[in-house]
Amino acid sequence: MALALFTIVAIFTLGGAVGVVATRNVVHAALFLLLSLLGAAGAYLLLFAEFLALVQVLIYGGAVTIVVLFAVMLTRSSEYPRITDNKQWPLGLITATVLAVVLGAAFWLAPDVAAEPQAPAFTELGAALFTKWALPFEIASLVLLVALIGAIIIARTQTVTAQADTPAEGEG
Amino acid sequence: MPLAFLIPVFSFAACPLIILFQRWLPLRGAPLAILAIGGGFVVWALTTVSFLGAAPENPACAVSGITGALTCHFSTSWFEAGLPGVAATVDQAIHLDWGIIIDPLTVVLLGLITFVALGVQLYSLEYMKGDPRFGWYFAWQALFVAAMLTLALADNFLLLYIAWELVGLCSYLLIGFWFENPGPREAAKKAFVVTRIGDVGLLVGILLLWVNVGSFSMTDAFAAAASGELGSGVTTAAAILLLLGAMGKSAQFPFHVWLPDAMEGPTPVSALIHAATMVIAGVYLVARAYPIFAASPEAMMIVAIVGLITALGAATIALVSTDLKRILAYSTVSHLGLMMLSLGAFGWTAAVFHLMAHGFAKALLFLGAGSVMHGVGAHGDVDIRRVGGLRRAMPVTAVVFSIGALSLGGIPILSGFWSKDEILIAVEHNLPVIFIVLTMLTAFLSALYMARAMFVVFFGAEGEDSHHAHESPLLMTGVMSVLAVLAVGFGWIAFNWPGAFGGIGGFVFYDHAEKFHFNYVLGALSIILAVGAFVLAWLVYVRRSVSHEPWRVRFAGVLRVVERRYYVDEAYQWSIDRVVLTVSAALAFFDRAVVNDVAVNGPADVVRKAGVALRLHVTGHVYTYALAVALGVIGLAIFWWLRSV
Amino acid sequence: MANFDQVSLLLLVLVPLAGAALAMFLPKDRPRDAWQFAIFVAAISFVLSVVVFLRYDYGAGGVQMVRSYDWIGQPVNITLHFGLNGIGAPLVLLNGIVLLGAVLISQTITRRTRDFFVLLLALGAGVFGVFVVRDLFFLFFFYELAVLPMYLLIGVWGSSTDFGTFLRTKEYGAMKLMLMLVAGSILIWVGILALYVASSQAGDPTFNIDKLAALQQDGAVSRLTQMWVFPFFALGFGVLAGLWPFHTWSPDGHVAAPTGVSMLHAGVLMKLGAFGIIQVGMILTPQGAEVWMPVLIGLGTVNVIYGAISALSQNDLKYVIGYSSVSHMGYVLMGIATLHPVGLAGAVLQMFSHGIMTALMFAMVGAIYERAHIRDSMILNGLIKRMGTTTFFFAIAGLASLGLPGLSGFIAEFMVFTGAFRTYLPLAVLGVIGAAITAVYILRLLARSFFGEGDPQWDHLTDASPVEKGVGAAFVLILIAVGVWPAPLLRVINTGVESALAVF
Amino acid sequence: MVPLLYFQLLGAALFGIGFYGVLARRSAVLIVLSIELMLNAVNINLIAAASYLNGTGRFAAFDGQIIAIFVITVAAAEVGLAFAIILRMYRNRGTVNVDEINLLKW
Repeated sequence: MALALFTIVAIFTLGGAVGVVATRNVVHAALFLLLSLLGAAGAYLLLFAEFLALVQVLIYGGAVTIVVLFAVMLTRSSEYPRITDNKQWPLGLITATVLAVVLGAAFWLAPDVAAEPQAPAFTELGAALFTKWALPFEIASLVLLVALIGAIIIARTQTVTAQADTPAEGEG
Repeated sequence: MPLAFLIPVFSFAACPLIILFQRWLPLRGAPLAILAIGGGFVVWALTTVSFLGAAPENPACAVSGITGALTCHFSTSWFEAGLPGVAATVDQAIHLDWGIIIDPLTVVLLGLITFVALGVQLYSLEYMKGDPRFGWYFAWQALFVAAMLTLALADNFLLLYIAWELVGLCSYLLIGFWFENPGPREAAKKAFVVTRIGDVGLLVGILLLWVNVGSFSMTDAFAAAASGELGSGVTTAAAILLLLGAMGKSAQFPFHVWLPDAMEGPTPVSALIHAATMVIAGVYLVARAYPIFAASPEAMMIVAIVGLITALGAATIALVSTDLKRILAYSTVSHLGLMMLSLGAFGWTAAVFHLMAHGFAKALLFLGAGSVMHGVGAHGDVDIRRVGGLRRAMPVTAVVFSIGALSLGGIPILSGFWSKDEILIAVEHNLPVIFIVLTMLTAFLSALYMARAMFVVFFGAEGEDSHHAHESPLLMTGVMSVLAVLAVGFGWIAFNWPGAFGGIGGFVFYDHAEKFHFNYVLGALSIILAVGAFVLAWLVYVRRSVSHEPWRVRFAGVLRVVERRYYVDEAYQWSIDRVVLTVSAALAFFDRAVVNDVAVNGPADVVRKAGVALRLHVTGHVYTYALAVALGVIGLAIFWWLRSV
Repeated sequence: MANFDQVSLLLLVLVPLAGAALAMFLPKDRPRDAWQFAIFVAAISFVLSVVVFLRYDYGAGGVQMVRSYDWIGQPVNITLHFGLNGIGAPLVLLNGIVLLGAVLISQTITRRTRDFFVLLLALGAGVFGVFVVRDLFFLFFFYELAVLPMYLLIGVWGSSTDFGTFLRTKEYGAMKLMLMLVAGSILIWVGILALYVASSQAGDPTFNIDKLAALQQDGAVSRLTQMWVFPFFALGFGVLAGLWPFHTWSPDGHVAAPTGVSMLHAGVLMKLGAFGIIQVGMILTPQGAEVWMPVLIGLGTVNVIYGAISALSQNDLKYVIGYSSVSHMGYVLMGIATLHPVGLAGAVLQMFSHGIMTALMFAMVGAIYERAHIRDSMILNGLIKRMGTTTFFFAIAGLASLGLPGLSGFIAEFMVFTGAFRTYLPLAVLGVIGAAITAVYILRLLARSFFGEGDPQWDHLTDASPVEKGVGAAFVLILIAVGVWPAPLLRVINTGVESALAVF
Repeated sequence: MVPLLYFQLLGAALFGIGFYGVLARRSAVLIVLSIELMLNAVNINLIAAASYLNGTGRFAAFDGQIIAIFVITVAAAEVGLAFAIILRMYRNRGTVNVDEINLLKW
């Protein structure tokens, strides 16, 4: 029974991934990404990591996909429909498969674990988050803050200091 | 006696003084030079007196077993090189010192040099008057005389070599004295280079002797050579190498090309250097190092052959050349050949005697030529065809020149006859018959060209240039007449005069005193040849009754070859232009193109090209970098995996 | 005076170095002051070098005025160890003289004068250092200090000449000189490390020359190591000494360098290489030296003949002197390679005398170039009319270089031939022939450019300035003095030779 | 009963596909999406390993999940910044196509 569920989840995840990578249309790619992320959430459920699945769906499913769609709209340029792969794709395919095979081999050759998946009590997770992992937690918040400000500054439309930003003609 | 080293020192001191204080010295320093050489002459006279008189008691003097002559030896240490505080052995160190040797040969030679140099310098006062570099002329004259005297006095080969080179330098400076025009410049360079080639042989010879004998001193070398300790191979090699040096300086056959060109220099220079003193350095070297030559018969034969070839060849060229100074130059070469021949024929006394006689006579002839030039006003060279019948315009010069010519021609009772006669005796006595025949021919030819020169210039028909000729001033004619007296009277010292003095043979000899004896057959024969030559020349050039046209036509080919000086000059020039310059140009190109561009710039270019090739991987596309990252990761993964397994 | 001996060698290196450092603070816009300050420093170091030379007691010989300052402690133990031996003393004197001469001659440097003198004094300090230091690490340190400023000196103040068929810019000259010398120094560094490793295997790792020599003596350094270490030293130092295949940097460097720099370069820097071969190659790896010496003397003879013949057909005055330096360094290499006391003494004397005569020649050519702005001997003609004194000094230097007796060149060359004759007779004969060829190209040069009939276009030339005349006269006096009375110099060299050859 | 290996292989496959996306896609937007895939692959592996190895004490389950949370945080920040850069790139160069952005070309 669990194996069946696993295969469904695997199909969803990998199918979504292949979709992202293979579609001609950017919007389809974004939607395929959503599909793949939900597949991953399913996998978390199989591993009894319900909170993670929820977080996954909430953040990835919601926020990240929306941002992607925004980006697609803002950078809508004429050649979207004709997106093709760059001329290096055969080499990329080979390298990616070799990489995957190497990773798989590593896992394959690692000593097998016979244990069953167990779910930790949710309370332990909460406690650990604020005791053992308190410092990384604070740093994570800092990362988010920096990313926030950075994104704003970089993507700001040139209203106030238009001259300063564009590179002066001389410097070329 | 020990003060003999002062003779060269006076002139050595005079030279820098003149160079530095030219402007403030009277007559720009000329009297200083003359004073120095005069002092040298006085000291020479004193040395001779004390040498003849109280020499045997002097501790420094002893009768040398090899040369059989009384030799006095004085030396002071100069410097040591190699391991300090060690005796001078071939493997440890060399000890060099300044030493002088006084024996009959030196005394006689010093006399000749100081006397002729004094005469020439007095003569030059008049001849060089008004020359812009008057002071420099006397500076170089003083340096030359000093170097020549040191050469005559040197007791070790190294000091001899040093003086040898300095003499070469002075001849370079004096030949090229008027360096503005190209003629003297090229002649000076040619003289220095050709003698320098000879000096290579000399230096190698000296070093060869040092390697085998262990020291540079001549006495040790002679002892080793005479006692056979040196081994015949080394002795012959050393003798031939020394001969090579002598041939360079005394203008023997392959190296004679520079002497005729040396006439570009002022005439008093030619008189002093290229007649009386410098050119005899080679003969002096062979005479001084005679024990080495005597120890190897092959070397003696080579010396004789070289001497004969030079004498005969130069005599023929002298006969056909038209410029007065060139004739005298070739005659000098020819007479030097005779001296070498006599040395090769064990005629040591004869060679030294002829050296003296020729020195005085040739100096006289050159000064005569100078006075002709001075009188006619042709500063360059004097073409004898254009200058004829000068006896009326320049009576004293004519008389004096003729005496010189007659003496060298071998007319009896003059000094030339006696010394040439001695040589004939030596050659006839010790060398195969072919030598004596060719020597007789040379004697005849030398009489002929001397007569030709004399008659054409002074007694023949008037030439174009001889109209406004005028007699030279008293100073010049005075010096010439003194030399003329010597040219006449000098020969008589050969006889065994009553009293202790046993003729030249008794004083200057090699390992046994030779009493003078007159070989009547040879004497008569040489008189006939000489007088015949003069009569023939008189008929051809003065009376014009016998013409040499038919001979000139029949032997046209031979004549052209002789006129072109056997193409020796052209051969040298060709070898220089074709061989030496092309080789050096090729080498310079090789150096720049191969060693520099290929071997040195080559690696630099390879590095640069590699840099250009490696640069291409920066394509600017993000994905190529991602690919590179991926390959790196895969590589590392595999590498660690292999290490861990 | 005893404590002066202690500190004299340190002072010898410190004075020019401190002078270079202080010169940086001079005002930039007053070249005269920079020049005068440099003269002041050079004069002090000259006096010091003379005092050191005189204080060297040739009776006792060996290494004197020893003083060492510890630098890095136990595991590496590098000490700044000063000591002067018989071979170093005359070269210290040579450097004092040539440095003072070069600074005086550089009166005509107007652009960035201050920086020029900073580099020149640093170079002088480096050369002093190499001659007096007894520690391999610091020998290499001062060697680099002597070589690196050359790049800037030639690159900035040099002169480019277009020879029609090929172009020699100053950058090319500087770059080539620098790269080849640094490549050479890498070889030396490999050698030094090999010795260091050998000494550490033998118990006490050290860079000190005396300790290494002692170690070598009691067999600690195996014959095989010495066999392969010596070529590294010979080639590494040989590049700087102008050894045949690696000589091309020297003529090109000369052509591009300004006068003062090429005086120091040919006068002293090339001697560094030869000194290195003796000090490091022969003393520390004697068995290796014995095996490789035939190769070195062969190359030395090639140097002599090759330099002389290619100088014959050079047109540019500086190229002729450059190739003649290569030829004369050939004599030095031959002298060293004979391993014969007289030959080696001849080599050291040749280093001294060639240093003086080349410096004099470059000074005079510099004077000519300063006025005529051309060095092509085919075009220059009749210089004696306008530049009498310069011609006189150049002629004396030329005659010294062709080995005229009475000048120092002859004594040195003669001793080298004597030594070479004892060991390798045919090569010595080739050397003598090389001397004859030298006479040819020197006289051709004198006849063509100096004694010609005088071309109207050179009538504007003025004779050498009083400073140049002074330096010229001093150098000529030295050449004549050493030529006539070499004993004072040779006494010191003989002790150096004795200690150098004691090992064989 | 699904062994841990399957999840790990799933993660590896997802990572490979994501990586291919980065190498092969021309549009910068899609490259960012592919990076998201790779990050998810990492998460799957993390959580799978954590839950399977929970008892062995070395790697408690919640540790894995907390790290996963941090990965997600970073991913979110990264997406934000990535698209800001892409926006700026679009404004300057008028295209998002990675092929045409090669100012750093040799």
